[in-house]
Amino acid sequence: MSAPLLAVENIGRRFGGFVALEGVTASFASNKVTAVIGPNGAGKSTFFNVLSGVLPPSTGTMRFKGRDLAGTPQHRFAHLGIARSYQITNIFPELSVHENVRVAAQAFRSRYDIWRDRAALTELDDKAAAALAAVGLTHRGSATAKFLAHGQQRALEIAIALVADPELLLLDEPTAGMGPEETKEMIALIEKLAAERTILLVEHKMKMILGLSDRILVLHHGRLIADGNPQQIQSDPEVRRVYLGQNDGYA
Amino acid sequence: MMSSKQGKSGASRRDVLAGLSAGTALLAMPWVARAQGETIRIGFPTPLTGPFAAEAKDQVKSAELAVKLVNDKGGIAGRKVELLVRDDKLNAGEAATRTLELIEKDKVHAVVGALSSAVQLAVNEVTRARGVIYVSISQSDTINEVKDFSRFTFHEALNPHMTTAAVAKHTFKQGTKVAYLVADYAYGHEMLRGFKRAEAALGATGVGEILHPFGAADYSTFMPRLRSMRPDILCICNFGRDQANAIKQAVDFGMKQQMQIVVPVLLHNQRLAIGPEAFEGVIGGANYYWGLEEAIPSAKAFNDAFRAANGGAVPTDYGAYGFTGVYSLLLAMEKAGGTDTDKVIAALEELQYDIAKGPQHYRKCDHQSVQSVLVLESKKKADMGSEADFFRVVATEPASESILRSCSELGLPA
Amino acid sequence: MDAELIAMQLFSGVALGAILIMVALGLSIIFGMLGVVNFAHGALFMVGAYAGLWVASLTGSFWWGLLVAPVAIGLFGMAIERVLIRPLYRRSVDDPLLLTFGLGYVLVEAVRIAFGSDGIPFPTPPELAGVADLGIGFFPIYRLFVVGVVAAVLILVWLCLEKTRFGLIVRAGARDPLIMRVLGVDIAGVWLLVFGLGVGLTALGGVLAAPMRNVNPEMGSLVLAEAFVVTVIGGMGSLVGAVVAGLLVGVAISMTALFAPEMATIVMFALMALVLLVRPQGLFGKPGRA
Amino acid sequence: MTLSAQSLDAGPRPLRARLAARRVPLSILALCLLPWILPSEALAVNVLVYGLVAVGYNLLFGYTGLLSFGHAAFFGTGAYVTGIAIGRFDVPWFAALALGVAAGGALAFVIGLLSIRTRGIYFSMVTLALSQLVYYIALQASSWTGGENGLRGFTVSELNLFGWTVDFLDPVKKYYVIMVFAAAALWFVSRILNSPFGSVIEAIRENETRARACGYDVERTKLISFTLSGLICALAGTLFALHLAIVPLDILHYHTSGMIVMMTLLGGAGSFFGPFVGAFAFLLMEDVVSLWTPHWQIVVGSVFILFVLFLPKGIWGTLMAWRAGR
Repeated sequence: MSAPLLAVENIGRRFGGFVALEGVTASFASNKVTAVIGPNGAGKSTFFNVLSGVLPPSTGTMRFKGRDLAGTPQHRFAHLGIARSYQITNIFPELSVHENVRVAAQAFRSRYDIWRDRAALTELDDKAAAALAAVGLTHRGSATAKFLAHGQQRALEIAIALVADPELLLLDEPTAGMGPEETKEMIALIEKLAAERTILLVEHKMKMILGLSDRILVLHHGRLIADGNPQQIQSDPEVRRVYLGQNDGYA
Repeated sequence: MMSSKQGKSGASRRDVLAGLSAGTALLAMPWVARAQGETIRIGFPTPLTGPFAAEAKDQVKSAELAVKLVNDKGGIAGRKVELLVRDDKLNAGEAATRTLELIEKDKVHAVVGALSSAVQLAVNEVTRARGVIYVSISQSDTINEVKDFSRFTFHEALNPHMTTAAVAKHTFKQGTKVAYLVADYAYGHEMLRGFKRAEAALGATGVGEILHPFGAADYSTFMPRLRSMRPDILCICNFGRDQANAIKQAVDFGMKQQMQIVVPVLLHNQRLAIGPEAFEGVIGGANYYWGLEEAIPSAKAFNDAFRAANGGAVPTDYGAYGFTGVYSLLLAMEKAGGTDTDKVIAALEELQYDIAKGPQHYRKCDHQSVQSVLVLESKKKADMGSEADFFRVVATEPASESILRSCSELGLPA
Repeated sequence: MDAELIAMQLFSGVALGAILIMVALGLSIIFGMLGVVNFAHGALFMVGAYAGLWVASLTGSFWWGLLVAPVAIGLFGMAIERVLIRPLYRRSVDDPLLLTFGLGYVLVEAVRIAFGSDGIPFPTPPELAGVADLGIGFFPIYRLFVVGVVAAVLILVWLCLEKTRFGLIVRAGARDPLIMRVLGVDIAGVWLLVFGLGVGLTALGGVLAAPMRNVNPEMGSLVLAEAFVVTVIGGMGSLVGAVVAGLLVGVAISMTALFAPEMATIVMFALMALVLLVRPQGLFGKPGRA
Repeated sequence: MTLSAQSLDAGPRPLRARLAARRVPLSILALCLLPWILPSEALAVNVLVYGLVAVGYNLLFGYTGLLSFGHAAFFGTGAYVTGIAIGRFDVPWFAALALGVAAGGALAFVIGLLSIRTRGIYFSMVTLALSQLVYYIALQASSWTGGENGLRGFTVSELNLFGWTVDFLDPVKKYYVIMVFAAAALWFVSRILNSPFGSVIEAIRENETRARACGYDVERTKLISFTLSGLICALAGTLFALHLAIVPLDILHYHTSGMIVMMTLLGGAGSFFGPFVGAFAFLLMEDVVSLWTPHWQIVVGSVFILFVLFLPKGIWGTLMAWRAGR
């Protein structure tokens, strides 16, 4: 096993008196797909928000490619090579699809330049086109983003994350609200992406997770209760207890 | 904006349309020289909107009366006089814009008006730069001073210095203890300065001054301290709404039982707005009160003309400025035989007039109108003879340069 | 400076704060629940004063004005919510703010048309005229009455929020608007009531202030600025914050009036700037709402 | 929130795209005609000045999505500093102008620094409070600002630059001189909107969370936008001071901020031409209505309410949407 891309040690997060995440230790190797599962309120979103810099952890350390992330503001994460998508579609609704991706690409090229003509940065158009092609949205480039179908918006969101060429891609329920057909396409897309980069995803669709993931983390009440490959997780008694006890049909 | 005339009821649609086309014509030919015999146009910026709208409307009525009287007599050298009323919204920037329009577009021959120190100074600045005659009709000491002096500007209104001098003369005595509640802005400071000077001259004793923020709504927090000063007289040096609220709250705190309340200026419309109870017994100065008609024939004539034109209503203090300001200017134009600026200025400097309140003239050095100052006391409700019978005339301080600051003190050559 | 004077000054600060609390509380309730910053709040304060005046002059009794006007203006507030503000809930949070800003203009001018641009006398009710000796100094009986009324209203509002189903919903909703949907509460109805309550409170403030300050169309303008300061210091949406900050601002003004009176207005804004620097969400505000 | 002209370049809306491409020359052409359309030059200069404030404000409100209620502070500071520089220190007019812009920009930077930490409604409140603080400071510092009386005594009757002399009391000449500065500012704003930075602020307006996740320092970008916006407003303030030769204290009051917001929204926030259209419509409406009735505020307020309710894109935005929809 190569040196981990991301290593978190004993991280926790509190909101006032409420402990959302506690003592999670894990490391993630390159080019693997890891799924994070757990019942509602297990701390999955908090975990993702900590990993993507939205929330600084209350305790613990995070290292990305050996670099300590303590005190790193959220916007630096994209520059380090960590990009994410959101559970609820999170795009630039009034911009065109192409612009959505282009402006994301621009973050690595020009952020405060007020003199140049933005159209002059033609390489951004190429990058945007490539990212759109990767998610199969080339034909919708000129459409206004808010008019896309739901599945296409999810794909656009991944394109926005992808154009950063991240080494670590965090996908928060990429298939949320999708029909079976769209889900299938999304799975294919994730498999394609997984060939080149490390992916961490939160999902509820168990069948999809089992088919897709190299490794599964299970969170419950903010704690990591299991960590292993799909077979191990499926047979883990603690996980079974949690899911059957919940009886919410996730398993 | 447009060159139509705005009357008290506002311009009709036709006026506006006529104004529009006139405006267009004007725009098309701005260079056309104006023939002799054209109408004499007097610009009149006044705050038709805002807290002094009532005073402004009175000013317009009085100014229109002055114009009417002159036109009825055949105008000036055969030329009709027209009053161009503009709403300055009690905002100096708005007033400056309206004045620019009046000068640049309507080509007025003179400007009269403004009802606040700030607005008046703004109009003064615009007219001074463009050599247009301006008769100011709002109280200010600043405008008399050399920094804002304009040889084109004449001050028909009283100024705080003379008002406070007159009021103090008839209220302060040797050994009187005086406390001051002062609005913290130029006008308030000017009034305080005037009272302090009179205080020293009359042998009274100042027991304390409290500055309050300009435009404050609540004065309760100043009352305990004012009371603890144990004055004989409480001088409330502010204006308009501030004055009304301060008096009302002083009364609520029972101050009136222990001290005499004195203000520099008693306003007819504020007394109306606050009611007789709060104002009862309050003493203050004024440029005009309709009750003057018993003693002064010109006041009687003015009142009668005003009543005839306005359904029996009597003119008010600030309203009267509209009349005296416009009328004195028109008298000077008559003497000058037209609107030639230098001739009108010379005529104004020489003018002796008695048109509403006894003899007046403009002092040569600062163009301040030397005039009488009334000292009034607000009547008890039971003593009011009629609806508008608000005040008793305590004294009339006759017109005299002795209650003005000297020319050299103002930084002006005598 | 003697202790009696300082005590007296403190007390006038509290009395001054009482009116601020009335206005700020309404502003804060509306914001906390609806997320609407009501820029017409000052104008509604003024409209409340005029309504009180009008009712009092019709009935010949201040008490009817005090009773009827806040209710009537509260109902008027509900009409405003229903007709003007409700269509904006799905839009940007800025839209209700902008709309109420325009509404303030309209209300002020409407009152000018109806009652004239001059002030109108509103004498202190004869039963409450005069001054009382508090031992530390004399204080107008009417102002003592105002403090009493505000205290009573605060207790009523508190009871209503703590002990009734309506209050439960409001408190839950202020914490998390989503909860209401989950609970299946008629949100529209609750919001309507909350807006009416907030407006009614400021109208009550207006009626109470009228005999102290007289009535004029511009009386709401300064009050609005003061109420903003109070709610921001207290934390927008926090009811306890509105009360504490109202008293704090009242006392700060009265103490400044003692030592540097001309700074009495500026101190309010300086206090606010200070609080915002140290604690942007206000003393009792929740950071998440900011 | 309306779309920017820029973001629709790719869309099938030729008129809009054509206008967008030539927006600076088109604006200048319209401005050249302004004094011949409006009833007076003084009003035309006011439209110019307020239009420019609205343009500056629009950069923040329309394009960055921040509702500031404190822009009167920058407008006023520009005016005051220019007036003080000329009246008290005899600074040449163009240097005074530069000082005014710099001072307004510096104040915007400071107020921005303090207010950008807050979000949403709080941002509006904080900017309002801080600008009121500036108002009260100007009221108190009357030896510098003239206090309530306003600042006076800096009338510029003629402009001298490189041997050229312009009679600044001539209303037409004054208009065109001021227009040159306004046009330069418009070009500058167009430049900003066309730049990569323009993309960033639009992205932040559209979705702040996403923009941050994309790697943009949202706070810093907002601060730059806030400062740029303040600079433009300060320039408008300096021109206001030169135009009227007085600075009224009211210029700093939050009512002025409110007026700027109303103009911007009326014309169309987030569109290049909108703010000028808004200033034009607002001032003309105020002017015409106040000739009919002293109760002009009820008309202006009602029109504003109707716009918020039914035409949130403003005059220009609605016009464009209507053209596009046909």
